[in-house]
Amino acid sequence: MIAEKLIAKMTRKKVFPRGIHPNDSKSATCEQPITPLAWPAEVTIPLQQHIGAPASPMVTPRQDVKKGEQIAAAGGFVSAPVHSGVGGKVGPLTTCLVPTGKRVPAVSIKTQSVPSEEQLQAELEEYLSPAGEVRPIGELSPETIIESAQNAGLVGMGGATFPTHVKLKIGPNKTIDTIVINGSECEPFLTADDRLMQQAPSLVVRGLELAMRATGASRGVIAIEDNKRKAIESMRQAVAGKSNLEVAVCMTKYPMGGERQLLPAVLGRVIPTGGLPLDVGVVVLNVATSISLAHAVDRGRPVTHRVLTVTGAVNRPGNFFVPIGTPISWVIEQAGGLRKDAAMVLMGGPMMGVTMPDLSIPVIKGTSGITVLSRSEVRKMDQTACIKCGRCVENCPLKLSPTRIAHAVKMGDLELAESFNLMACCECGCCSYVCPARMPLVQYLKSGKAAVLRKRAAAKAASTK
Amino acid sequence: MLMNVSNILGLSVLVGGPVILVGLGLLLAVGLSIAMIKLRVEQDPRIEQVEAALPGANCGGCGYAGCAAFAKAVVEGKAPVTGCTAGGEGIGQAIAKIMGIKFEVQVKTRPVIHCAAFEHQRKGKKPYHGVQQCSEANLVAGVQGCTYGCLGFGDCVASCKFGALHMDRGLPEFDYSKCTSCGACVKACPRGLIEMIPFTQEAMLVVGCSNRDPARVVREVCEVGCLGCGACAKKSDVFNVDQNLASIDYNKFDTLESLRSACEKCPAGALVVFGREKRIPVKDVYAKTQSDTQAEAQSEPVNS
Amino acid sequence: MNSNVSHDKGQEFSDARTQKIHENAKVLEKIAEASQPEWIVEPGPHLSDKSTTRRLMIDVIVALIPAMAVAVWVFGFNAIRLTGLCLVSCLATEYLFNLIRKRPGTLGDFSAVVTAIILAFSLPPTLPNFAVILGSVAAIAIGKMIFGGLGQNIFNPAMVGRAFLMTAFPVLMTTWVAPVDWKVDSSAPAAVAGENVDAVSQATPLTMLKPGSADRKLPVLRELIIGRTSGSLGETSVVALLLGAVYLLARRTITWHIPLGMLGSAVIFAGIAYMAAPGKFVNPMFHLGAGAMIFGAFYIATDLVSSPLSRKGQLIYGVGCGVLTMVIRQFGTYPEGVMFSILMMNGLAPLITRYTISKPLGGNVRA
Amino acid sequence: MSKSNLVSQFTNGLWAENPSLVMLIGMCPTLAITNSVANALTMGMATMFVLVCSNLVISLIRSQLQAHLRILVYMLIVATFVTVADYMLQAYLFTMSQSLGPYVPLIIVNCVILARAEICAAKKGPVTSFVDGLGVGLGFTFSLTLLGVIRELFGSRSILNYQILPDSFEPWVVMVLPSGAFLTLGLVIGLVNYLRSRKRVEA
Amino acid sequence: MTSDLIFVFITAAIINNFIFKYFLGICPFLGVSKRTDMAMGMGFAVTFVMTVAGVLTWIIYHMILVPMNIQFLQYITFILVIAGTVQLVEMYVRKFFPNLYESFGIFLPMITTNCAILGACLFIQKFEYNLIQAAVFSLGGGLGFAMAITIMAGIREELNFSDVPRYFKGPAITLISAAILAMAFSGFLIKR
Repeated sequence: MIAEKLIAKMTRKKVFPRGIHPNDSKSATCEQPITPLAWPAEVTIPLQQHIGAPASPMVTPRQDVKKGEQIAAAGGFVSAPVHSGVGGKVGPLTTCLVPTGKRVPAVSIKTQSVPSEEQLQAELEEYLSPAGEVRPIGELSPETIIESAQNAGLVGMGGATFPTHVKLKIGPNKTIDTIVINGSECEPFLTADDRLMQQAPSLVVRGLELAMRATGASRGVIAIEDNKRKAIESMRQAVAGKSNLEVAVCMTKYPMGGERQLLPAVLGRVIPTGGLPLDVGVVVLNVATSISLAHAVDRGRPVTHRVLTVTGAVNRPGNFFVPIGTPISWVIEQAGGLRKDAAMVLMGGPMMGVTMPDLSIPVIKGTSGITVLSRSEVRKMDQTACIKCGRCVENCPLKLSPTRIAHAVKMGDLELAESFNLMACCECGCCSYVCPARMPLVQYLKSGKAAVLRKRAAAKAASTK
Repeated sequence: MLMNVSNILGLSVLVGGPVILVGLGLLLAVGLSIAMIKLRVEQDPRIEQVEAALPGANCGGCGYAGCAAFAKAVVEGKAPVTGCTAGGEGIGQAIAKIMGIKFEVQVKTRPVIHCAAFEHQRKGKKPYHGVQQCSEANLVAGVQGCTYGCLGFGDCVASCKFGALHMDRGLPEFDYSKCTSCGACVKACPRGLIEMIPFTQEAMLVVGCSNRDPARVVREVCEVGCLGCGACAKKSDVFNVDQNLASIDYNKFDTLESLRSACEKCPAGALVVFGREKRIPVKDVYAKTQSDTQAEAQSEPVNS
Repeated sequence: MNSNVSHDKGQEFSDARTQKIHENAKVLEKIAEASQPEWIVEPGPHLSDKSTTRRLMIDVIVALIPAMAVAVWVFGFNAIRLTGLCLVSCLATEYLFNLIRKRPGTLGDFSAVVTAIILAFSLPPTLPNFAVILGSVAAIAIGKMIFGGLGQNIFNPAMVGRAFLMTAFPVLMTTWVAPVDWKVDSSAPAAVAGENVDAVSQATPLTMLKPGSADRKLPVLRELIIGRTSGSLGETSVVALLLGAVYLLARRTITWHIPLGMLGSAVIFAGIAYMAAPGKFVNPMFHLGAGAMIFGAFYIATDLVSSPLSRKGQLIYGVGCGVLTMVIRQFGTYPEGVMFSILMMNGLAPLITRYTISKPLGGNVRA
Repeated sequence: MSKSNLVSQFTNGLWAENPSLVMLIGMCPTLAITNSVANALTMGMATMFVLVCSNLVISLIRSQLQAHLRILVYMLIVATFVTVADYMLQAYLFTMSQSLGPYVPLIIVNCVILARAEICAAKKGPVTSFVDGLGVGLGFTFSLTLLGVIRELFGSRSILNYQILPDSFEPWVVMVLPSGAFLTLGLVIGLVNYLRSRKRVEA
Repeated sequence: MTSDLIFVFITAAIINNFIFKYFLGICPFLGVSKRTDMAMGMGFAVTFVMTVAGVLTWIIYHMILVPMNIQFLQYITFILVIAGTVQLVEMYVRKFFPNLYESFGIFLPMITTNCAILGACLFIQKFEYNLIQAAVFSLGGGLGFAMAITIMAGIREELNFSDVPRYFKGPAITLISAAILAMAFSGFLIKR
């Protein structure tokens, strides 16, 4: 650990203490340019792809919708509208499973007038290139930017899916001095952000500047892990000559992309437990979110597509430009289909990704990739008793003691677990990764957190009664 | 420590011993008595009495940290005299007597589960690698198709301190003879399927489903799930259908027999009866009573 | 791509606890055959590194091979007799315990093997068979299984076994022999048979330090390093033990915190005493090489289960072991104190863990 | 007070509420002087004597007890009888009294006696209290002797100084040491728990 | 003189630890060792009472009983002094320091019957210590007790996570842990 600090100092790279070094496995897709995905026969667009209230549908069955048309209105301030990425006929209102394990209402659309390959390619090129004529940053008011983001249904596209306009709307007592674009992409296997930074650097910068304008921040930082050399290079060129912007090179380490690790590493600011980046004057945006913000403001383009990586046990791994609502099975089909030894399909990367019980689940705004693990890669469950080796403690990037908390949760002693700071856990999975006893530590911690929240809700309900 | 024998005969022993002893005893007795008066800390004597009346299981069913804490809360008026669910009516009466409150007889509430699908009736189960507990599996998408129904790992069984629960084909079965209505199982279920309902009858009708999805989706994931068709509600106002799910208003609930026509309309089989030896689908109950009456009708002439 | 996924191909599933995995493995087979795949669902993370409990235990066993070789060279057949007896009785005890408690067998994790070898290495070479068996039973039964088995014991099982023997048979446990002289009587059956018929009794280097010791002819440091001195079976050779220790450190099975804390504090303690009164106390390097100091620091105190969780706690724990050992060696009536100090610190480990648990990054959750 | 009640009061102390094995009170003598059977027996008898006498006296004066002074009064009565017992031991069994050392006066603070005074003697009549004292005292003596037998047998090959095990049996010195006392008691309590749970299942 | 006092202290605290050597105070050792904070409270309460009682009884023994030649009353007077002191201290603390009472005073009534206190007083007279030695001895003994019970509480908190056989849960496993700790303590035999 000390050696790592020294190396970081010498190479001027940013690093946070603890954490793990899984094999990044990015070589399969990091050289694959983004390609557009053909429309599927039917898309299912969930109406709750974000944290907050579900959106309410604005379309009726059998209605025709155009590409980019709004199909659901936000259900509140902490919510986001939903738009269609394809044109077609609305099917019956239905529900569909989303990665959290819940069923949410959804709109299914049968695609019509499917575009040709050239049209798709043209659309992608438009997506990757800056708008021709843009209003200078100074002419845009923060309110306009936030409103555009809100109307476009912009949410955090790194996976957290928190509505972006809420994030950018700063309360009266808070000040933001820095915007950090999180391009670290620490999850193994995923390369979508890497490709976006290589292929659309100017859009990333434009999004960053817009976010700075919206929040009044004076400094912009683009944080990239050092295993993405080309992305670092292209971003450096994009910020050249802009004194208030910089590219911060981070050491490759999991979970560099977590806000609680990224900010100490890049800015040396520690987010207080239970707090947000806001509390230390920072807003963190994902690369894809930044690009979408630029599109939302400059073109008025809603979030209807996203770039994601399809990798692992598929025949043609790559990075794809996918309309939201496309079923995973279609995406995998377009990536050459599954290899024979595929055993597990993940939405997201292998560390924090979620297993998919069936492949009809649609791609949502927060889907950064689809990873298919082969039979030999599936983690074995040869669990033994905890031998108190302390590796989870040593590697926890939040300095928790996962084994203690997990034991307390196992015993059903939530108060004890809370006294060990159960609620501070960010579920990054470092503890489970290193555990020689193969304890499903993260799962215990997650269920403990869920139980505590349940208990609190019950207590609140009882007190109001 | 050894005594010299000659000392025993000494004068100081005969006189000094008793004097010292009596003096010391008196001093302490007086001191303590004064202290008793001067340093008295008032405590309601009823707290001790209430605590003595409680079962002392410290089960926490009342929501307080053990019996002593509950006793204090009762005396302070923060907890109801009937708050001890594990002790039952007898204790409630005893506490009420101590507190000088008139005791109102309450209907016994018992836990029931709003899921009636045995393991083989649930569809879309996937091979699940992970901790074999409901609370853990609930956080993983797609352990089974139904996102509302019982997961069947038995967290509720593990939470019961009285051995009143066991798993039967993936569903918990309640043994009301052992159940103390402490409500631990209600808290244990991560999906909130278990509810305490008032048992005005020996056997109660329960909607054995919690799925609020449209009928099409319910059919996809379950063989017996409530479709929200509203057939029952059309027949009887005891039933309500809201968000694709039927519910029963127990204030209006009368007898099983009175709901017969409504229950027989149910196309799904999600209505079940609790309170008999085990959970029985309501249709079987009616079929049985019918055959019983038929059998009786047939046997009667022979007997007479 | 496969390199970062834990998967021991040659691994046999022996115990019942992994039966579930067996089934899952079968399901996986079916998946490959079936056209409609049954996707596995599980909580994240879906990758893990290569270390397993069994691997950690096997690492310790491998690290002890050089010491075993030296033990055979120095003490002859006794080395094999003690190790074999300990192995058989430890494994049998653990097996029986699991049988009685109706728990799945746990021999597959190799922890009982490690306990057996460490116990054997800490016994005097001529200890009679019945005592060896009794010590092994005490180690596994009282030291480990009665606390619930692997990972749940408070004290190091091997040290519990040895402490039991030490208090039960103080005379037998302090009867030492000189190394076997292979040149003279390698052909003689007595030496091969091993029982203390012909064995020459000789005080250990540490016993010689105690007042009233008959022959105060302290061995030179070179002898201590190679290990041809009298003493417990596996503790004599510094070089063999260090060889294994380097392996353990390189494999990251142990970390440097406990050994450094223990050896460092012992050297400083002995050094201060030596500088204060060089006539009364001996050179600190002698204390480092003599007795079970190295063995204890790298193999016993570093026992993962009975040491504190946090690294800071481990450092404190190591320092405690070192200081207590030197207190016993220099002021106590016993010549050696490694076992007592480690047991004592095992008892303190839960408290150390409790008070050295790190605050989360960003401070405690505000109530 | 019926006869069967008295019998149950008596047997209660012997097994179901055995002070040192079940109630886990009066542990100091249970651990300290059970290294030989003779010590254990003497200690058990002495404790029984004090227990019976104090139970009787406290029961007789129970109506006069003041709540805040009662502990003091118990102490006074118990200490008196302990002094008597101590001097009796010194007079008749001098070596034994030497080997028991300060553990005889420590009977004063043996929780068994105070517990019985509080639970039984202060609430019930003299006959019941007497029988209770006898039962609990015998139960205490029994458990002490049981431990004494185990510890002396393994620790010095003998019972009541009469050698049982052959010379080839190496005595386990640990059994007569403090750690042996803790260990034996721990294992015996585990065994008693097991026996009691089996009995409960059968019942 | 100082080294002599240090020796008295270390003997009382570690070598002849009240719990692991003399078995004094086993009842609270088993009863109040479930949680570390409770154990510490009990330990310090015992230390406090033991020091006060040790000094008081020394004074009574040497100033009253010996001159009047009525040593046979020592048990009665000692226990009366201890019981009275404890009860007074308890009432006082309860009245004037309710917070302190919550964390430490609740153990005071149990201390009356803690044999460690009476044992310490008896040992002081048996070893024929002078007043200062008596004070140091009782302080050392009390701290030794506090240390033992706190260590045991740490172990028992850890054992909460363990799958101890049903019949050995609670006191049995505590006693077995104490046995192993007693073995460890036996290593600290220090000749003067």
